[in-house]
Amino acid sequence: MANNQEVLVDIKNLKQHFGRGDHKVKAVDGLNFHIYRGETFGLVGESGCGKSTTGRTIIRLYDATDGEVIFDGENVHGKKSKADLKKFNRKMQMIFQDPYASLNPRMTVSDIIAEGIDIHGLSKDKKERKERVVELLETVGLNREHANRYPHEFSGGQRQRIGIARALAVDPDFIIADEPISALDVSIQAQVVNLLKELQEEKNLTYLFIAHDLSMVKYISDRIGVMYFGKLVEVASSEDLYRNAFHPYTKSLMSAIPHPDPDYERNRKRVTYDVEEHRREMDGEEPEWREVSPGHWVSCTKKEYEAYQQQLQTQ
Amino acid sequence: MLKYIGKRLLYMVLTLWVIVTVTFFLMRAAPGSPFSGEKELPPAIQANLEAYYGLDKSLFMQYVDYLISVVKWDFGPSLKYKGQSVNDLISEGFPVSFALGMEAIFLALALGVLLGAVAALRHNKWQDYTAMIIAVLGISVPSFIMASGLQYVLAIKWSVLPVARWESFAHTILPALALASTPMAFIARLTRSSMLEVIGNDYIKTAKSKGLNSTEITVRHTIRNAMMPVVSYMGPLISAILTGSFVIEKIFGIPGLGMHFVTSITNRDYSVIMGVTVFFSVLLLVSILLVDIAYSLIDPRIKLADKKGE
Amino acid sequence: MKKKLLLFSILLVFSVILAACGGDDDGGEEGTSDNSGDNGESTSDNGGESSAEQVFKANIASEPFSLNPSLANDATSSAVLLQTFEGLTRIGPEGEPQEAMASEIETSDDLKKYTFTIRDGAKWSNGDPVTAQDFEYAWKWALDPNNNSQYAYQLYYVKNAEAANTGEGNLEDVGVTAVDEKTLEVELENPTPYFLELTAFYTYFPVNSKIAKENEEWYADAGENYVSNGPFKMTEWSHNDSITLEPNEEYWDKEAVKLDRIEFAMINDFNTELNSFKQGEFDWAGSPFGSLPTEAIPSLKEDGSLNVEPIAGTYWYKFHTEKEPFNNVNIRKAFAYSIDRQGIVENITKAGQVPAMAAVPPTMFSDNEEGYFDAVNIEKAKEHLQKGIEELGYDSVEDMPAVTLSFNTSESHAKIAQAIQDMWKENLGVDVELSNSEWAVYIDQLHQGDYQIGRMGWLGDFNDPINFLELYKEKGGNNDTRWHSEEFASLLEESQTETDSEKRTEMLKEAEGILMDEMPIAPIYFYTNAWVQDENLKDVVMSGLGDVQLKWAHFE
Amino acid sequence: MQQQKIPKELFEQVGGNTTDSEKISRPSISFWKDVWMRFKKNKLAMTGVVLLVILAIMSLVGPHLTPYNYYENDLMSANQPPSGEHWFGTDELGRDVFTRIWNGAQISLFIGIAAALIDLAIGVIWGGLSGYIGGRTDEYMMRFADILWAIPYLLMVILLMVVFEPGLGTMIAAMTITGWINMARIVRGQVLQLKSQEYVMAAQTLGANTSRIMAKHLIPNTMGPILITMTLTVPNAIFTEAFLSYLGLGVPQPLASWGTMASDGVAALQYYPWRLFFPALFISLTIFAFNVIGDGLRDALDPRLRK
Amino acid sequence: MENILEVNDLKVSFNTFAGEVQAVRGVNFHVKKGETLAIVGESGSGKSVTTQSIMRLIPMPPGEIKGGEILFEGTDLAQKSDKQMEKVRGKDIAMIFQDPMTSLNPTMKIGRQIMESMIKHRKIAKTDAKKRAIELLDLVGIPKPEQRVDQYPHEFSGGMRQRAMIAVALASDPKLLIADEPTTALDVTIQAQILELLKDIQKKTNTSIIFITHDLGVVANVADRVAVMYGGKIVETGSVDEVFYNPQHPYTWGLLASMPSLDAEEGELQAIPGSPPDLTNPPKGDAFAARNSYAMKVDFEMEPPMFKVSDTHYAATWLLHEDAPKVEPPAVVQKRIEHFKEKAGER
Repeated sequence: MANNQEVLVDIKNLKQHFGRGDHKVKAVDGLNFHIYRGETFGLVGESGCGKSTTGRTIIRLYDATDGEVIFDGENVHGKKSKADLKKFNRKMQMIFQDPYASLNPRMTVSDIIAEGIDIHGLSKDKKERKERVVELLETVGLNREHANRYPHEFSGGQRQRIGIARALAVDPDFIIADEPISALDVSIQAQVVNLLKELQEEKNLTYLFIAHDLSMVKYISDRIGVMYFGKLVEVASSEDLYRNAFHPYTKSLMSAIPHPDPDYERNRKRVTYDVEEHRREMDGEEPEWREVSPGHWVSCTKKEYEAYQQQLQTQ
Repeated sequence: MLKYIGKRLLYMVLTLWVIVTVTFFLMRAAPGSPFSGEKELPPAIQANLEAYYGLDKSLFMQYVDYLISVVKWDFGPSLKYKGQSVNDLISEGFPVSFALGMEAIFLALALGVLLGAVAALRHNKWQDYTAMIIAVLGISVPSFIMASGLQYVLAIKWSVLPVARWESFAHTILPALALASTPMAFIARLTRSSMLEVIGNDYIKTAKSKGLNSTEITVRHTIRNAMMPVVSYMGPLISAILTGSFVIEKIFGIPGLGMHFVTSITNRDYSVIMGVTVFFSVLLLVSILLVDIAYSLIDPRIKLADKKGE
Repeated sequence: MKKKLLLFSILLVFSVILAACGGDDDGGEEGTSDNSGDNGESTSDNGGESSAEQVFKANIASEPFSLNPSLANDATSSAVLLQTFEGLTRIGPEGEPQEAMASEIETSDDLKKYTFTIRDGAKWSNGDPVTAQDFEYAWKWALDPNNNSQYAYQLYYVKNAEAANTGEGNLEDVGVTAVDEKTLEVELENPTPYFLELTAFYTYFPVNSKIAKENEEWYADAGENYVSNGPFKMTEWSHNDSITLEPNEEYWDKEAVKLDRIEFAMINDFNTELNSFKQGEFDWAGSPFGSLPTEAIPSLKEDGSLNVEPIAGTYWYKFHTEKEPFNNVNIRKAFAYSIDRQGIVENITKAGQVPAMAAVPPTMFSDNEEGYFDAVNIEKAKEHLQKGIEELGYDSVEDMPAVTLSFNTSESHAKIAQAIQDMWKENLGVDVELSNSEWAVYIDQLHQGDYQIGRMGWLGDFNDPINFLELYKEKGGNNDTRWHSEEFASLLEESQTETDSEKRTEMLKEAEGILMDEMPIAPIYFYTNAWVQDENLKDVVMSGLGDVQLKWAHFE
Repeated sequence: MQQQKIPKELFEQVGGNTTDSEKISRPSISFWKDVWMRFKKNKLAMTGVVLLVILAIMSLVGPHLTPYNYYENDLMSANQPPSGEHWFGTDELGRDVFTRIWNGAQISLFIGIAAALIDLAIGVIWGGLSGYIGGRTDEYMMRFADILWAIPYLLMVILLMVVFEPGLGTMIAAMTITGWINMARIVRGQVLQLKSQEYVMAAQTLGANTSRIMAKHLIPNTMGPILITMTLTVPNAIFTEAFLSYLGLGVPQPLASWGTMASDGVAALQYYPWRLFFPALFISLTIFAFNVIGDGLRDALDPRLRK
Repeated sequence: MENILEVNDLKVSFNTFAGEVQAVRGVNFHVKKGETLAIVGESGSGKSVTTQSIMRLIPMPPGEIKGGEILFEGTDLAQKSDKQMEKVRGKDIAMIFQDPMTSLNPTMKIGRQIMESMIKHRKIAKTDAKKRAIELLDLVGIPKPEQRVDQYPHEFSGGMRQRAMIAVALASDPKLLIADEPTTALDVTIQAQILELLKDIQKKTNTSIIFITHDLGVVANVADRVAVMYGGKIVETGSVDEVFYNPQHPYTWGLLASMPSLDAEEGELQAIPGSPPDLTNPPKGDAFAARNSYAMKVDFEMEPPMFKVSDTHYAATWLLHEDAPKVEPPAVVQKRIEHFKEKAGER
């Protein structure tokens, strides 16, 4: 169903290794996935699995060790001129996790939001700049009175919205949202998620939504990739993933999510995932990236693949 | 660990080389010669003297000779003190400077930590203010004033301690105190701020929630963690105490190495300048290394090998 | 971790103990220092209590550069060597040279040849006899250019000495010969009327040739190898800290020696020195061993404890006579005459210094207390200034080139310089800049002529006016003023060969007159020794040069 | 439960008022205003500020309050104790200590501030670049500083003073030769910490270049530690100046600096104590003032104390 | 069952530059022996301040207990001196903090950190204490406890540290365990393990637990009873079923409606608009009023009292007033209420 959609971001064999020699950390180790224009791709996994590094590498905050990021037909990581890079900076933007660390405490909200405008020279004069800032503030549910205040005067949710306004200032096509809600209170999370959804519809944005909270990811994403230690283990549409998670790690992740439902919780059975055991079961065979059902990819051995197929048929 | 120390030693050698080079050329750039006096020497004698001490060679050759002597750890004869080798001067002066320095470091640490701890534990109370005013005073009074003042009050006015010389333990108290006053004040302030920081940490809350009283918390949890900045100050401290000892040695007539450090320069006693500099530098570098090792012992999180560039 | 905590608590405990110990010690010290404290106030206690305690303690400020008389070149070394060694002659209590190692001295008629007979019973501290060879060895050793003696020029009066020292002649030709063990013949370049003063100077001291030949560095430390022939021998030398002398049992005149021990400390801080003296740690504070802090002098004067003795030394300013405006004699005079010397010695130096209106100290020319001009004469100075300005073709004082007064970094020089700077401004209306540099740099600048007015002083090496005048004999060399006068030079030249001492004095006076008329230097004051000492210390002999001999010293 | 009578019309549904809840009632306080408010409450630090202001004013006004100047001698009235005529007494040349103290204040404060500013310039650039560029460059730059740090300071200063003409310029050069290292280290440490902050990343993703990131993001956020370091550099320089004066390497005569006055005065301690007392007092007061201001700033800037 | 802890009308304030922050504005709750009370609320709602006041861990100044009593086994902790509190802390009441990375002393071996309170309160010998520490590490599921006991915190992973922290808290068998967001900093899988561990331990030791969290999922998992806090007050309290299936306060509705559920059909999340109130100037009336789409005029005028819903269930909203109009809760909540009714029917 997704095949006829246009691929906006294509990630090919992306690798990001830090350090040298003995201290080498393979934060991201050979990722392959693509994001269609207009969709939300969720990336989940526990902390340290490399999901944030993935996001930062895609937007070139880090230079990739290996692999390609093809954005709108162009390789982001090829050598580029400053002008090209600037153009690219406008198309791809990022929303950060920590609403306290992501806003420069010494700048006013209007300067923060207008930073992109200033860098790219998007306004003719002060007046236009100001109008644009107010417009953006209103887009994210704040108002002009907030423009001259400093970040510390805002609550977490408000700050996160300011961060969104900053990203929107340059009219990007693609936004990487790096755990944008995990530092927020539950009541505020929904606000931000709703805002992101609204904006997506309004501006035809594409999202890479990185999170560890599977329930929210499932809610917002069209497709989800599950990461484990620098590698993707499963990619599927959210519905599919929820219904037919194949990889044992995905299963354990799903089973661990607590639900605001006491009856459910009383009966919840947690599945645990033991890498060692899983490896033993693989019998030395290296898992490969296989499409178990259309659009549903799992990193598995041949044996597992067959078992998954069987599982599908019995349903 | 061994590999790390090896690497550090390599850097030390490099550093030392830079120091030797800089000092050598700076020293030779300074006008004046070790043999100048009111009466100019006959040129023949001057030439002879220069030849004797190798000063007639090209500057570069002298530099090479010097590097060789550093490697051999033989700094040659003093140009001014006839018949004495630089190695002799160092081996005679250093034990005194070392004893004085150790006593001062000990005083600075003991009193500084005590003051700082009291100030932190009684934050914003009168004890805090008193301790900090003492500390700021320690920093505010230059050592030569402090030394003269202490000597005047304790030795001359009250006659409770000897005026000068390096003879008995009683003789060491005043100079050590004068030498320790500034570092003591630094340590007190360092301890205070680092204790305050540690006190704000969650694990202190944990300790409190265990029902430990404030003494137990301080002794078991706060001090050790608060000591890290103090430990890392030890490197500069040693340097401060070594270089600061000149004034103290002069005022109290102590036959230490600090005197040579300054007088050799005014004497243009090239071999002594170089020898003492190299010696002090090695001492300093080794103590910095030791401090780093001590640091890793106190803080189990720090593994020496992991420390890069910082 | 337990250990480290333990360590820390030990540290804390120690600090407490230390504090306690400190207290204890204070207590103990109080007891002892009570005694010595009293002694400091009224030293009679010390002497009275133990009249047998003949220990002299003083501060010599710094480590002597060398205690080998052939290598020594500084006052500190001299202060020690004068006690441990003895030359052919010694300056006696009356200030005249008297026989010492030599028991007989014969002089040739032309005053160019001396024959010394070494005293019977002259021995080294290790019992070896002192021989004529020891003198010959020592002098020739010092003159040997390979031995790098910086004071070898003191021996240049001996025939061929200069040639040998500068490598132009041969050591064998030097006019000093040990005829036999007891007889030393010395030939001189010129009749040198003050030669017997010189033989009391340390460069002329003998060295035990047996030991020196065997052990090159015999003089580096106290011990078996360090032998001397004077009233005292060195028993301990703790470098940079102290030197201990004890009576030399082998000394020929040991009966005259009363002190049981001399202890020299090396404290390079004169306030500390005086304070230690007040606490009874020293029996002497001030010149020539150490120095008195200027600030302390008025109070010492007041309580009557200050001793002042004029010595052979002059503090002067040199003019660079080839640099404008000091190439003009009137300008030089204007600057020299406008200095209020009385004001300086009374208010700044304070230690009884004598205003100097001449180059040679009154210890040598007694009428030099008056000098050649007034201590200050602003009228005359202004006249000369005006004249000088006209001669140089300036319109006014402002038109004169900028003048800088250089001096080597030292508190006392700085004070005098500032005072004189102010006087020149006040009296002449000339703005003078001050420039101080560290001694080694300063002396270099002076020698290279890189100055306009420079501070310098001269302390006589031996008791003869020539010592002060010959500094300006030749252009260049040691004469940084670049001033030259044929007349002056030839007068000095002639005086060298003049055997009649009165005539010679005339000549030298005449020469000094020329110097003061041309004024390449502006004398400021004559030095004095100022010191305080234990009241019971007697018979310390201070020569006109300011040297101190402790041979006869004792406590009553 | 006791229910009060409540008028029925109050139970009319009106819904929430979101704009109200977004309203920030507190007045907007910029960062520095906030710091200042906190700083103002610190009595000790404010004492320091007042002291400094008085010292600064007096350094300008003080010399004109007396009929004397700093260089003119009056040998007849040398070493006089404080009196109505000479408020702080006179020195060995009969110069008025009061006048010299305030002339000295100009010089000492100038040396201190100049040294601090030079340290600031070099330190911020060096440390900022080192931290921001990172990697090998960082390592080399810091290694250089380490080596400079390890050279015995006194030796370098003395040699410098000997090689170059003594004077204010040399003095300041001697202060800064290693003085900037501390600043560089602090700035570098801060920059290292800040450059991984998300707002810096945000600027990077927006395409900001290095200079913009340095100027807009890194340096402003390092201002706190920079200021604190500066308040400690000034007294350090004054202190060092005094020390160098003691070694005879102070400013040339007859200029007065507190350092030269104090080192002259040390010798007079037992006889004319005012000659040491006043310069020592003002050195100490100044260092004290800067230190308490530094401490106060540190507290005022402490993010943990702000909310 | 008897109440082990009773908090009555607790008021806590902080004095800041901007003025007095009334962090806790009259809170009432109790904890029974062996039960778990979950206090849920967003940051700034006063939940942490409340529990830290029980332990008297809030820094004073700037903190200040303005009023109320904290009755622990009948005695008022608010009146105790610091010395007396030391005997309560760790022994009777223990605490687990949110961030296991910072709440353990980095330079002290884990074993010693566990032993400390035992030695202090139980006065047992060191060797015994160490044995017990190993047992505790075993109990909280740390493998190879004999080795681990001599390691430093940095050698533990995040989850392991939180387990160690629990062992520290359990060391002297406290009667009440306060867990202040103990799983917030952890990954979901680890969170699940820790929650299981806590429940397990409670079963074994019959300890009472106050569990603070903002995650309703976690509450549903661990709590016997729930207290919902908003703006420094408890707005609804009841058994876990009552609060989750029969919520009365619009804030509770909002919380439940703003959470997506895995099985629910897609649809707009019902976000609570606006931002939490500024407690320097607490709004007049109901603090939630401004964000409450069901707000009535009275909400802006008067503070609602606690209305009783059942013996165990109370809520502070004017909607429960007899004069209030009947309103329709959000759809998600309606579904829950239906479920509640079914359950009641079954019973």
